[in-house]
Amino acid sequence: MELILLFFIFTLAGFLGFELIAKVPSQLHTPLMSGSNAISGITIVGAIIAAGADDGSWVTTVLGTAAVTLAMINVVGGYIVTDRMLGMFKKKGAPDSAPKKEPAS
Amino acid sequence: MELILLFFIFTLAGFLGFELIAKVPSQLHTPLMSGSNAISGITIVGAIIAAGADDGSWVTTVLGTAAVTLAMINVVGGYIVTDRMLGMFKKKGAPDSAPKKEPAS
Amino acid sequence: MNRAVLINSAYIIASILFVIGLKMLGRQPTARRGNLISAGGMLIAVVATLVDRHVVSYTWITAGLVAGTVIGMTCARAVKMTAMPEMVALLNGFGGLASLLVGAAEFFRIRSGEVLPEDQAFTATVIALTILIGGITFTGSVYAFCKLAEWLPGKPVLFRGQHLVNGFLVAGTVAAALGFVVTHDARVALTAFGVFTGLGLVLGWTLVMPIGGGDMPVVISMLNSLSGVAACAAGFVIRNNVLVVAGCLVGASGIILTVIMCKAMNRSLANVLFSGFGAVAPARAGDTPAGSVEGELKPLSAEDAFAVLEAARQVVIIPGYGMAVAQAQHVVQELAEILGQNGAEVRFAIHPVAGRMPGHMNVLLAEANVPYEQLVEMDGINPMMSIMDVAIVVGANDVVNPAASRDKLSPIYGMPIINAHEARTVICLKRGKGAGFSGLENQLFLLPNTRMLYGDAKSSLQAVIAELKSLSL
Amino acid sequence: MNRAVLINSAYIIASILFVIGLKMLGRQPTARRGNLISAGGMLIAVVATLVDRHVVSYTWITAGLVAGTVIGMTCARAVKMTAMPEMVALLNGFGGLASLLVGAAEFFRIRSGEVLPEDQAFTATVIALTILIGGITFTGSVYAFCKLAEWLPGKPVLFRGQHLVNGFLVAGTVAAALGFVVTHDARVALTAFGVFTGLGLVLGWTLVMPIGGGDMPVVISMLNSLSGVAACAAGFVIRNNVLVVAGCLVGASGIILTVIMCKAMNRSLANVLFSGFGAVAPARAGDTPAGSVEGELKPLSAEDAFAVLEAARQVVIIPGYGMAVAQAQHVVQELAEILGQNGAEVRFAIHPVAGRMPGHMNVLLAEANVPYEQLVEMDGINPMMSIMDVAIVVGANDVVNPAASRDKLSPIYGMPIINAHEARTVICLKRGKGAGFSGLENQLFLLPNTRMLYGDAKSSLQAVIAELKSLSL
Ligand SMILES: NC(=O)c1ccc[n+]([C@@H]2O[C@H](COP(=O)([O-])OP(=O)(O)OC[C@H]3O[C@@H](n4cnc5c(N)ncnc54)[C@H](OP(=O)(O)O)[C@@H]3O)[C@@H](O)[C@H]2O)c1
Ligand SMILES: NC(=O)c1ccc[n+]([C@@H]2O[C@H](COP(=O)([O-])OP(=O)(O)OC[C@H]3O[C@@H](n4cnc5c(N)ncnc54)[C@H](OP(=O)(O)O)[C@@H]3O)[C@@H](O)[C@H]2O)c1
Repeated sequence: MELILLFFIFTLAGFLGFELIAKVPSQLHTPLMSGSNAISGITIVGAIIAAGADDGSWVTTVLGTAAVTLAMINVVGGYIVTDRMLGMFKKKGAPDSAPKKEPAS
Repeated sequence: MELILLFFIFTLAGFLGFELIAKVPSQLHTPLMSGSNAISGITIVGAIIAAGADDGSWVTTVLGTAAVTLAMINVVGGYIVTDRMLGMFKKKGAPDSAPKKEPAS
Repeated sequence: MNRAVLINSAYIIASILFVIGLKMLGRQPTARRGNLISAGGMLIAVVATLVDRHVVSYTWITAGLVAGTVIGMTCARAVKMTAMPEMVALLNGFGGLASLLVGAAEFFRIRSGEVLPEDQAFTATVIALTILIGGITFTGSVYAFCKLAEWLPGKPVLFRGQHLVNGFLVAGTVAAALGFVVTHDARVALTAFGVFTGLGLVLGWTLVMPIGGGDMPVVISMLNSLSGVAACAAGFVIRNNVLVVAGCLVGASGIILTVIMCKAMNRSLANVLFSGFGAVAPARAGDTPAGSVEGELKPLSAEDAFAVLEAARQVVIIPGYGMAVAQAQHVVQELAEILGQNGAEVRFAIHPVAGRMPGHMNVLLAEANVPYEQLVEMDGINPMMSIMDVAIVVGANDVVNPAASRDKLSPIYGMPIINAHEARTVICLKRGKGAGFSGLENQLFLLPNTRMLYGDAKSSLQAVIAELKSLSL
Repeated sequence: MNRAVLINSAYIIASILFVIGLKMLGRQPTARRGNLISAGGMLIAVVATLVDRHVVSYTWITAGLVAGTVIGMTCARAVKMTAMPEMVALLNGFGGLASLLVGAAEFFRIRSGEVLPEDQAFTATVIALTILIGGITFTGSVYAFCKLAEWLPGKPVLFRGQHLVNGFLVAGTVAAALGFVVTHDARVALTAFGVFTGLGLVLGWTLVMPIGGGDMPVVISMLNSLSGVAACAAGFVIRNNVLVVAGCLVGASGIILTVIMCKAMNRSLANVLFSGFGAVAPARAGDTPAGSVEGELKPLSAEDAFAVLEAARQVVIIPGYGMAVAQAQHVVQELAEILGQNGAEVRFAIHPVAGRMPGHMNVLLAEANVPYEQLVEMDGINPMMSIMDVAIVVGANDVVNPAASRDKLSPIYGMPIINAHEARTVICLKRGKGAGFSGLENQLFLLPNTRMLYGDAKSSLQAVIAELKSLSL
């Protein structure tokens, strides 16, 4: 039963993913890619469970620890890189709708 | 655990519902309302289970049977009404994008 | 186990079909197919449930299914196109009642059985929610049906202390539901169950009472969303995933649709539900408040109307609620055809909230076989309005009221309108001095270039057509 | 049970934050906040996992978390803005490898443990999928990284029978994975496991080989989607809902994003992945095929350019990949400022696929402090192009190639372009006769009103600026 519900969740999340990304302006493609890449670092959850498993052997601990490290690099690096990119856009004057602060020189 | 996954499903379906309905042209509001009303007749599933339950009493059977009848009216009526409404729009010439068949008199 | 997997796979497929169907319903070219797809999902869900291992006796189920199908089909086929909104309300009410009954059946099943469910408090909570929401949906929808079908007066029913009474009702319901959840005594539970079921049913009625007939489409959309929530709650009661998914989909999309509909009228949902909008209309329409309109009403006879129309090259017809009241759609279509044969270009300008339900005018004109190409949306017609020789306003009022764009104090200020006043000549068809849905005076009728053609829209138009025909013969 | 409820509630909240974050990331004004919200979701998920009852030893976890944080932070802070795409590729590769390791760890845990999982075949299948997809993501991303960082040549690597080799690799991988799923022999399982892990890693490499460096952003987006799928598969391995949701969200949205990116270049995904686009470029660029362009290249000196610019009132600067190569963004900004002081109105026209990643030009110009208001999108600038006195094309080629809109045989036919050729005078900066990414000749350079300013964009512009400065002093 649990498995079936997981499949249910899978299906709904898939549709949701499709619906969420529509009409994204092109200059946001790269940040969006990078931001969703950071989300895919969610595998860190699996890595932690593998590394700390109560019934694991040294093999699983080694593999798990490596996975934790790599996933953490992905997560931390991904979010920071995305934030830096988006910061670039924001810094000069505000975007479209927001009031423009910098004089157009 | 099962319950938690149901909540998960609930959350995702909610978001999906929000995302799906956006920018609907006004003349479709009524058919959309009627069509989603037909979907809410899904309670027929619960009604069937209640009416046919193996551990039910005569009370549950009566209540269940009434529920099956009412839900079925909702489902059948809802889909047919929606179809009739949408048929109205289609009958004369095709909509916006599709080729127009009727001469504009 | 194997059968459970099969059933649940079917449920997943049904859910996918609902999602796709709902998405397709939102776009004109795919809408009809979307409805069929969602119906297919429903069929799959029903069939899958029938093979459920817990379902043992089929006699009653079959009886219910057959009865429901026959009744549903008969009603849906017989109902007139113009009575669609009340039909949807009624069907929605049935759905809510069905959810209520499912909740009640589960309550009695648990009561009579030996085994208590795992999470007793949780199950009690969702049962209470199912019954409450189902009950409110049921009586609320029935009330809306009665108003729309004119079995009850459409005007908001307001009385002193109404909010107080509703407040007490809500408090009582919540208290009974809480008691139901926490008690361990079977007798107390039964009493509480009875109390909140009853109060919930009453609540549905009293909450819809102060809302005017014209706002019923919004109310129905709201109740539709609620019936989804009720189904969803029922899903938690019997731990059924497809109920949760489909119910929640309807609940969420219904809310969004309701908000969209309110926006088209430039009102908030709270304003629609609680303001008693339209109750004071007759009083306001009669007297002459500050910022009132000036000018005089210039009546027009059918012969004069004929003269004006005979010479017109560009004609726009703006239908409103009055056309629905007079059932004048067929005459309007005839007029358009004759004018077309006479060399004029005729368009129909459709305001998104003309009439009393979204798409009301579209449905009526479609019924009268007006070609789709002649229908122009508000945003399409407004830029062309100044080149129109004649605008014929057939029982529309609020949707052509210039106050909406000019007068900041007007309650409909901000609602986009069809700029009929920009046409060279405006002919307004109405029966008398009746106000529109919002109860406001309309300056359009007093403008120098406006002429009033009094009388029931249908008979007035028939007179004009008779004149036109006598000419062409 | 209580702890499980807590953890799973946290997972639900994390999923909600991911959904909201992803939604907000798609709109400019909310993008940055969206990223923070999604990071908050990740934090919640990680903390919730740490209190999981199955997690007993924290030493190694802490070590991993700290190491990962330090490395991730250092790299992300240190990397230059222009090296972002390769950084994303590398991070994505790490994510894929992490999923692979999670799958492997679970495999060894089951192997060493007594209890077999309920659905053995299912578990084996998802383990195989996790490892395969994770492996392909890893090596594919690393290869993309190497190409973008120019550790490997950017040109597509094509050889005879490449498709055959890939076919064999795929067949071998599938066979090994199938064996792994059906076998009951622990030794066979181990061998199969080793084989498909290895082959999966090789596959990632060979599949990306035939794709040119310029298409790497699309490939990275594709691999990003795959890393989501890998995480999702890992979620099925360990039956974890937040992994399934977040992974699937990334998988689905990644695919959509990839398709959107392909569309902006007017190519299909299959064309990007399998065509070896750009491999034949140098050959084609040199010779003169049928339908070739006619006219002559008219070189221009820096002094002449100065004269033209000095008199211009309306100037548009069209940056392209060449500006990134020359790192000329700062000089370009300086030029714009000087021209502005000289009384000209200067705009930057940004084509959606100028450069080698979406938003490439935006990022570079932002780095050089070009005010946001001066950036105009393609659709905004094209209608104004005919009033432009001068269009300065800084290392752009394909995105200003009129063949895209005129020549039906051109491989980039249908790609919308910036209509630089409509400006009164066009000054093109490039080093020589090099072709653009698509390898096509560009008729723009041969038009009567076009002048070529040869040389590295940065030094050419510095020369022009020196001239302008000498005047204003
Ligand atoms: N469409 C929706 O979804 C929806 C939903 C809720 C509320 N509303 C509201 O409803 C209003 C719709 O505006 P509307 O312009 O269509 O209608 P309206 O403002 O309600 O005006 C209808 C007009 O028709 C006239 N009329 C009634 N019966 C007639 C007959 N038999 N022959 C000729 N004239 C007749 C009335 O004047 P006499 O009495 O003098 O004849 C009245 O002035 C808007 O305020 C809108 O916000 C719409
Ligand atoms: N943005 C994306 O996401 C993306 C992704 C994948 C592919 N693409 C593709 O990339 C292309 C982008 O077009 P584009 O117009 O920006 O660039 P392009 O077509 O690649 O042309 C670049 C031009 O810059 C010149 N150049 C190179 N280095 C230079 C330097 N140091 N100084 C001066 N000029 C230099 C080159 O000519 P010389 O060699 O003669 O100097 C070349 O003509 C499109 O075809 C697009 O489809 C874009």
